[in-house]
Amino acid sequence: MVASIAAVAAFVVAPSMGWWFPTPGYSLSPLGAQIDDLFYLILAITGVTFIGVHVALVYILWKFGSGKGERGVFTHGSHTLEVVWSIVPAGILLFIALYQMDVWARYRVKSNFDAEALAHPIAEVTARQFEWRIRYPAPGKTLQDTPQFDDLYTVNDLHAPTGRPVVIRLKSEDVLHSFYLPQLRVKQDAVPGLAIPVWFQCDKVGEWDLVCAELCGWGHYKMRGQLTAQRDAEFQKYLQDLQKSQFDDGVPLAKAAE
Amino acid sequence: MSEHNAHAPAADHAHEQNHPHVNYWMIFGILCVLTVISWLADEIGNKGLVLAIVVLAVATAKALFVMMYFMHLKFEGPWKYVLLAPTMVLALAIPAALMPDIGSHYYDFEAPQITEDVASHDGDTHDGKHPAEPAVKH
Amino acid sequence: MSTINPAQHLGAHEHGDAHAHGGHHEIGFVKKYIFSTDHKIIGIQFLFTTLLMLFLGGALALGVRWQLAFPWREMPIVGKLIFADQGGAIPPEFYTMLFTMHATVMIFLVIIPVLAGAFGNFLIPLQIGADDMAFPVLNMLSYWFMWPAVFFFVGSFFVEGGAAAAGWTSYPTLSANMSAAPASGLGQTMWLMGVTFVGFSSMLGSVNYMTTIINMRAPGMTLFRMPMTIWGMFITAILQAFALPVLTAAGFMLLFERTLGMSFFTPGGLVINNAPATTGGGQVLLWQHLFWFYSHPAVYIMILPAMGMVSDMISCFSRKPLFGYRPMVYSISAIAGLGFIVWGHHMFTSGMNPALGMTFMVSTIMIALPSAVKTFNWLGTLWGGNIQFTVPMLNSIGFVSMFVVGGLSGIFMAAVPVDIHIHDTYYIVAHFHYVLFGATLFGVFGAIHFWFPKMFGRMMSEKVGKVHFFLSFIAFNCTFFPMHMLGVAGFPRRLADPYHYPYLSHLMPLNQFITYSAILMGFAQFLLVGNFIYSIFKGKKVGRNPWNANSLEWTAPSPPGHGNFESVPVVYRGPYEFASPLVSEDFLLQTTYLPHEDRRAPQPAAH
Amino acid sequence: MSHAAAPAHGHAHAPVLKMGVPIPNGKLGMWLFLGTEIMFFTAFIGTYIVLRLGSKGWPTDPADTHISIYAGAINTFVLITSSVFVVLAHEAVHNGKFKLATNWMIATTALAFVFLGIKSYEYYGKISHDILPGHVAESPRQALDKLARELDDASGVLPLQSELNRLENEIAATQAEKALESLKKDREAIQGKLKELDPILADYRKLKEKAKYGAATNVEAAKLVHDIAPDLKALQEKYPQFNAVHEPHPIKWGNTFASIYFLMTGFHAAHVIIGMIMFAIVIVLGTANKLGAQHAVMVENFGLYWHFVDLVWIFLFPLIYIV
Ligand code: HEA
Ligand code: HEA
Ligand code: CUA
Ligand SMILES: [Cu+2]
Repeated sequence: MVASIAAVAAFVVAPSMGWWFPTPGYSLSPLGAQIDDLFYLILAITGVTFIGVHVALVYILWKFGSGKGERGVFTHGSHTLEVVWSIVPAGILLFIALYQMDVWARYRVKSNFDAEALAHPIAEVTARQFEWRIRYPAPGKTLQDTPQFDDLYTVNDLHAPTGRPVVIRLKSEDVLHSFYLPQLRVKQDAVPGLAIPVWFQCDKVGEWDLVCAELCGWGHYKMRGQLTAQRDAEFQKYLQDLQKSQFDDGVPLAKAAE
Repeated sequence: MSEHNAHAPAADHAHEQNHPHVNYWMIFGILCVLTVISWLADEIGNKGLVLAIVVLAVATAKALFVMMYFMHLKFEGPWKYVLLAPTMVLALAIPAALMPDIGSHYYDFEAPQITEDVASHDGDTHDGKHPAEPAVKH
Repeated sequence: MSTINPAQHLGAHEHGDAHAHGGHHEIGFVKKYIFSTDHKIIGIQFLFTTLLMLFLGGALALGVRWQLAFPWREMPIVGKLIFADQGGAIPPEFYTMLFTMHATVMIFLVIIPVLAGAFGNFLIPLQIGADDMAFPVLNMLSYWFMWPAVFFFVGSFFVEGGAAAAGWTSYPTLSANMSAAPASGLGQTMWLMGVTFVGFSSMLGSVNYMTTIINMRAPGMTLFRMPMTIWGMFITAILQAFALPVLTAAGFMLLFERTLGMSFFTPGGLVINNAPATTGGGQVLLWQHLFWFYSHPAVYIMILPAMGMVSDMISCFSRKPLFGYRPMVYSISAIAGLGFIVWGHHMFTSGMNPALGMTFMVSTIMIALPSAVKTFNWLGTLWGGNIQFTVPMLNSIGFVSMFVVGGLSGIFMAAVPVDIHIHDTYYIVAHFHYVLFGATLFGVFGAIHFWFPKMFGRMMSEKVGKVHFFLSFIAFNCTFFPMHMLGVAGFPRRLADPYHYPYLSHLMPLNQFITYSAILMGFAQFLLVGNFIYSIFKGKKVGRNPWNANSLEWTAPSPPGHGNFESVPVVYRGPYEFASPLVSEDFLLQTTYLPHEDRRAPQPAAH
Repeated sequence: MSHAAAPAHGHAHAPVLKMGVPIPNGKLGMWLFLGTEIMFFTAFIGTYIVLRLGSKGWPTDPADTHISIYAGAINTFVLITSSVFVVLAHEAVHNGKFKLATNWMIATTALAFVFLGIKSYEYYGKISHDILPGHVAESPRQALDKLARELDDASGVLPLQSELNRLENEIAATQAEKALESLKKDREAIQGKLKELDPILADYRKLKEKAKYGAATNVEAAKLVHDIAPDLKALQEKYPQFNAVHEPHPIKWGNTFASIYFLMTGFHAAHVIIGMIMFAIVIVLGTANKLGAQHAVMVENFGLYWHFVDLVWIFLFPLIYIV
């Protein structure tokens, strides 16, 4: 009733209050944009359903709840109506279900990944209580499954080049975590025992949030990282600087974290 | 369910209860033979899938005999289907649904049992496990 | 008690409960009210217990809300007492216990037992015309098995390390490893024991309900003459029977993993909390599959009985037959059936095989179909009725409205790509509070008011009930609707201090608003409890059928005596013959024999 | 099921208008309960199947698993036989031969004991080889570490050593003469004990050292696991206190194997025990001559339960022992 109007109103004002998709309000990645589009599509469908059902509800309550005390209509139902209101939603639902398969396949099915990016992951991200450990291959090399002596390490600080799909290898050392880039609409749990390739593409240079979105213990809330999206050249330079800072005295620090 | 008709006259009794006369010892014999078959299937040296299929088929056959005769399902009304069919479907569905995730792996599975295997498996064969003394007591 | 026994007539008393009848002996207080095997008493015991637990769970929720609105600030009233060393603020590890135990209490000690335990017990024999459950002693046990669970859950707060803190989903390896969190020692073990006990309780209950409903219906009570409540309970019992053992089994596995060193869910080689590498060869996703194999059907366990009760109330207060009785029955069954094959929608981002993800998405979305049928049939029932805005009716309308909101938000999450963004955010929290509180709990509030006269022979105050409804309804929406916005903004759940992330810091005022609403809603519940307790003693006395409803329980005395009915009821029609042209009143009891009615009804028993 | 409302015919007393299925509540309840039991074991068996398939190289060699198909087959036979006995007991109750029924029940219970006996023999085998969840070494390296650990435990030196350390600390800290005296006496006692151990210490340390540091790579460790066995044997022959030390024997996935083995057989055994309690009730009634026709449903239900226990075993036998 009143609540339903308020609900619709809330949706209308929400974006302007910042109660909407995380800043900047649209997705920074093409895939995320598709997710947003889907969201709006479903919002439209469910919005119409919601308003329809509630308008009907309010109208019925107003019309038949008038307290005139007329005897109710003696009917046990209508076969036609049942069929109609089974088929119509079924069609809509089936449409929703099939329409979005494609986005899902692009997001998750490995054979749809960019082959180049999949073959050369930019980094291995290992989650642990309560930090993200990041291992880059040395500049010009390919990331190996097992740590190499010239690998580069950082903590909570993931850098990635913009404008092209990149892949990270996601692992966990202890419990479940979840690799969540809200501005890019990317989320993937880090599962102990599995090495999961995650791809994303960030089109905007900047510093974005890396959130742990799966309860991983008391420090879950502070497991905060950062994604620095930079142009390819800068990214390469970043790796080189990193290498310099980690190996500058000529004595390799085999396993140091920063 | 033709056997159902055979008992229809008995239904008049106050203390009816399906009271079939089964030769339990014959069923027992069949079950024993089946057990021996699955044991033999192993003994002959079958391996892997063939063995699994044979022994599980035998087990299913045994289970059917026990349910039909010992548990008298053969003589019960159609409620048995209503009760058992969903259970069976679910019982098969769980392993089937777990298979793509647990029984096989879409992503790289990095258990130490596998990774260490790669590192240590040069020329070390399994049959050379007990060179000094054969496994005695098991 | 499936034959008509004239001797039953001896048991006819208006308030027969206290009196011995036939050859019965006077039973003592303990036997009668505490270790009772009478389904009505057991039902009422369940009702009291769950109401109590509602307050416990609510208090824990308010703790959660406090932290989210005023992080690290001293808790009012209780802060100094509990967290003296933290300056009265909630420490982060306690926050994780708070929401874990909030959900545990609400789900395992409130919603499931209030539906199946309280109303299932009270209503099943009454509505099918039986004198009691098939196995009264098992029934009593199923109530008393709840108490060890209460003991374990509540007691776990006082053990070293505190209560379980791995979420109500208890995902390993956080829950499997003893050193993964400060509280994953004894507290987590006790949590598992508690869940095992409620599991036993539900399992005993469900076998009992199924047997009773199948085998103890009164003469003439065919399956398609059963009230929707009974259908809801019946399907729920089936869900419990088939899904729960899997959770119990998984619970045992996790328990043994923690205590006996077994390994099912923990892969080897992990370094947890700097402790040496773990041994074993388990797989993490296995638990998630087994857990949700139960817990998704469980969410329907938590709503189908309420749907049934709401259908009864809506039909009764529309003074009109239920629209589409059979489609309603079929759609409940379809929800249950589909409910078994959608569990993977909780695991879309878990690292599940993407092909499974697609399958689960399709099945999940299709579950909206039977829900749609139900929703539209409720509207159809209201249409053309003579609607009476009693408290049960208001709550039932609230149920329908809130269920639609909660269900529609489910569609967003069922869409896998969208779920990638909103999974584990407050969007989910909004969704399930809408269906659990908004739908089920409002349904339960309605049911309490509706069947209260049958339980205690008195009415609850309509005025207070209305105030309670409107206050709760408004506060509820103010509390949980904004959570959708939070979710879209990427506000993760289970976060002790979300403002640690700068991109969330502007959401603090909205959270404070939510918290104020939650407090208001919490206090609104005192109206319910006050009304409830007051009315037990002081409510207006009523006769058998205060609402002019049709189903069998209204033909029994209020409250019904031991054995429920004075004589075995014989049923001639379905429970929704309101406004029937055959009679002049606008209701027609299931037991009224109309000689001219053309139905294949049994003749009235010759006695 | 919706047929039931047919008017009853020809009886003088009240019409029987029984709704539902034509079996007693108790039996219906038992069948429903068995349905839940099927799901319960399905979870275990399903877990076993998928974990096994997902684990590349499950231990199947009897030398690793100490599983004997003979024991399993005999136990299958035992359970099948007991199933026959139960059904005969039910038959006897039905025919009013209560004494006979009691005897069949006693025979069934005896077989249940036999089953548990064989089961415990198998468990004993596993325990004596330390094939227990969490105890199994899964790689040669782990096996050697475990050997070193067990040598330490068996030698009895470590507790003495730590007790000695404790005393030393205390002596250093104590001022009071009297207390010092007795502490010193304690120390002497312990030192004496350690001296007694002296002859074995050298041998044991050598072996332990070898186990701990003898292998640098996995390949060497695998080799050492074989090579060290005779040394251990020799040590054990010389000093019987080392008999508790297990021969190093890495089993890949051994912990999960052991977990699932004990889980499934353990829950099955628990069901056997519950069945035995049920039989005990019947036997007590029978020996007290209280068994009567009114117990027919009860005996039938107990029988159904027992057949279910048998059924579970029928599947566990091939799954655990053969495949
Ligand atoms: C009573 C409890 C209840 C009920 C009934 C439901 C009903 C549904 N739920 Fe919900 N759910 C929960 C309780 C419940 N849920 C809980 C507790 C969780 C979180 C657990 C946790 O993680 O802690 C959860 C989580 C959850 C998730 C996981 C989200 C995540 O973690 O990422 C998903 C995803 O698909 C989901 C979907 C659905 C769907 C599709 C329905 C459907 O059944 C809804 C169907 C109803 C309608 C759709 C409305 C009526 C229909 C119409 C008006 C017709 C027209 C409609 C259209 C044309 C669209 N639920
Ligand atoms: C039936 C289920 C149910 C119900 C009724 C509720 C009711 C409420 N829930 Fe929640 N909730 C869950 C089930 C439920 N919840 C689940 C399953 C989770 C997921 C947990 C997880 O992540 O694992 C959850 C999580 C959850 C969160 C997310 C925590 C997080 O992720 O960090 C929040 C946050 O706001 C919340 C709030 C509330 C509030 C404000 C209420 C209010 O409706 C409560 C209103 C209060 C009362 C009804 C009682 C009144 C009490 C008083 C006034 C105090 C007086 C006290 C005494 C006399 C002792 N709940
Ligand atoms: Cu890591 Cu949450
Ligand atoms: Cu679900």
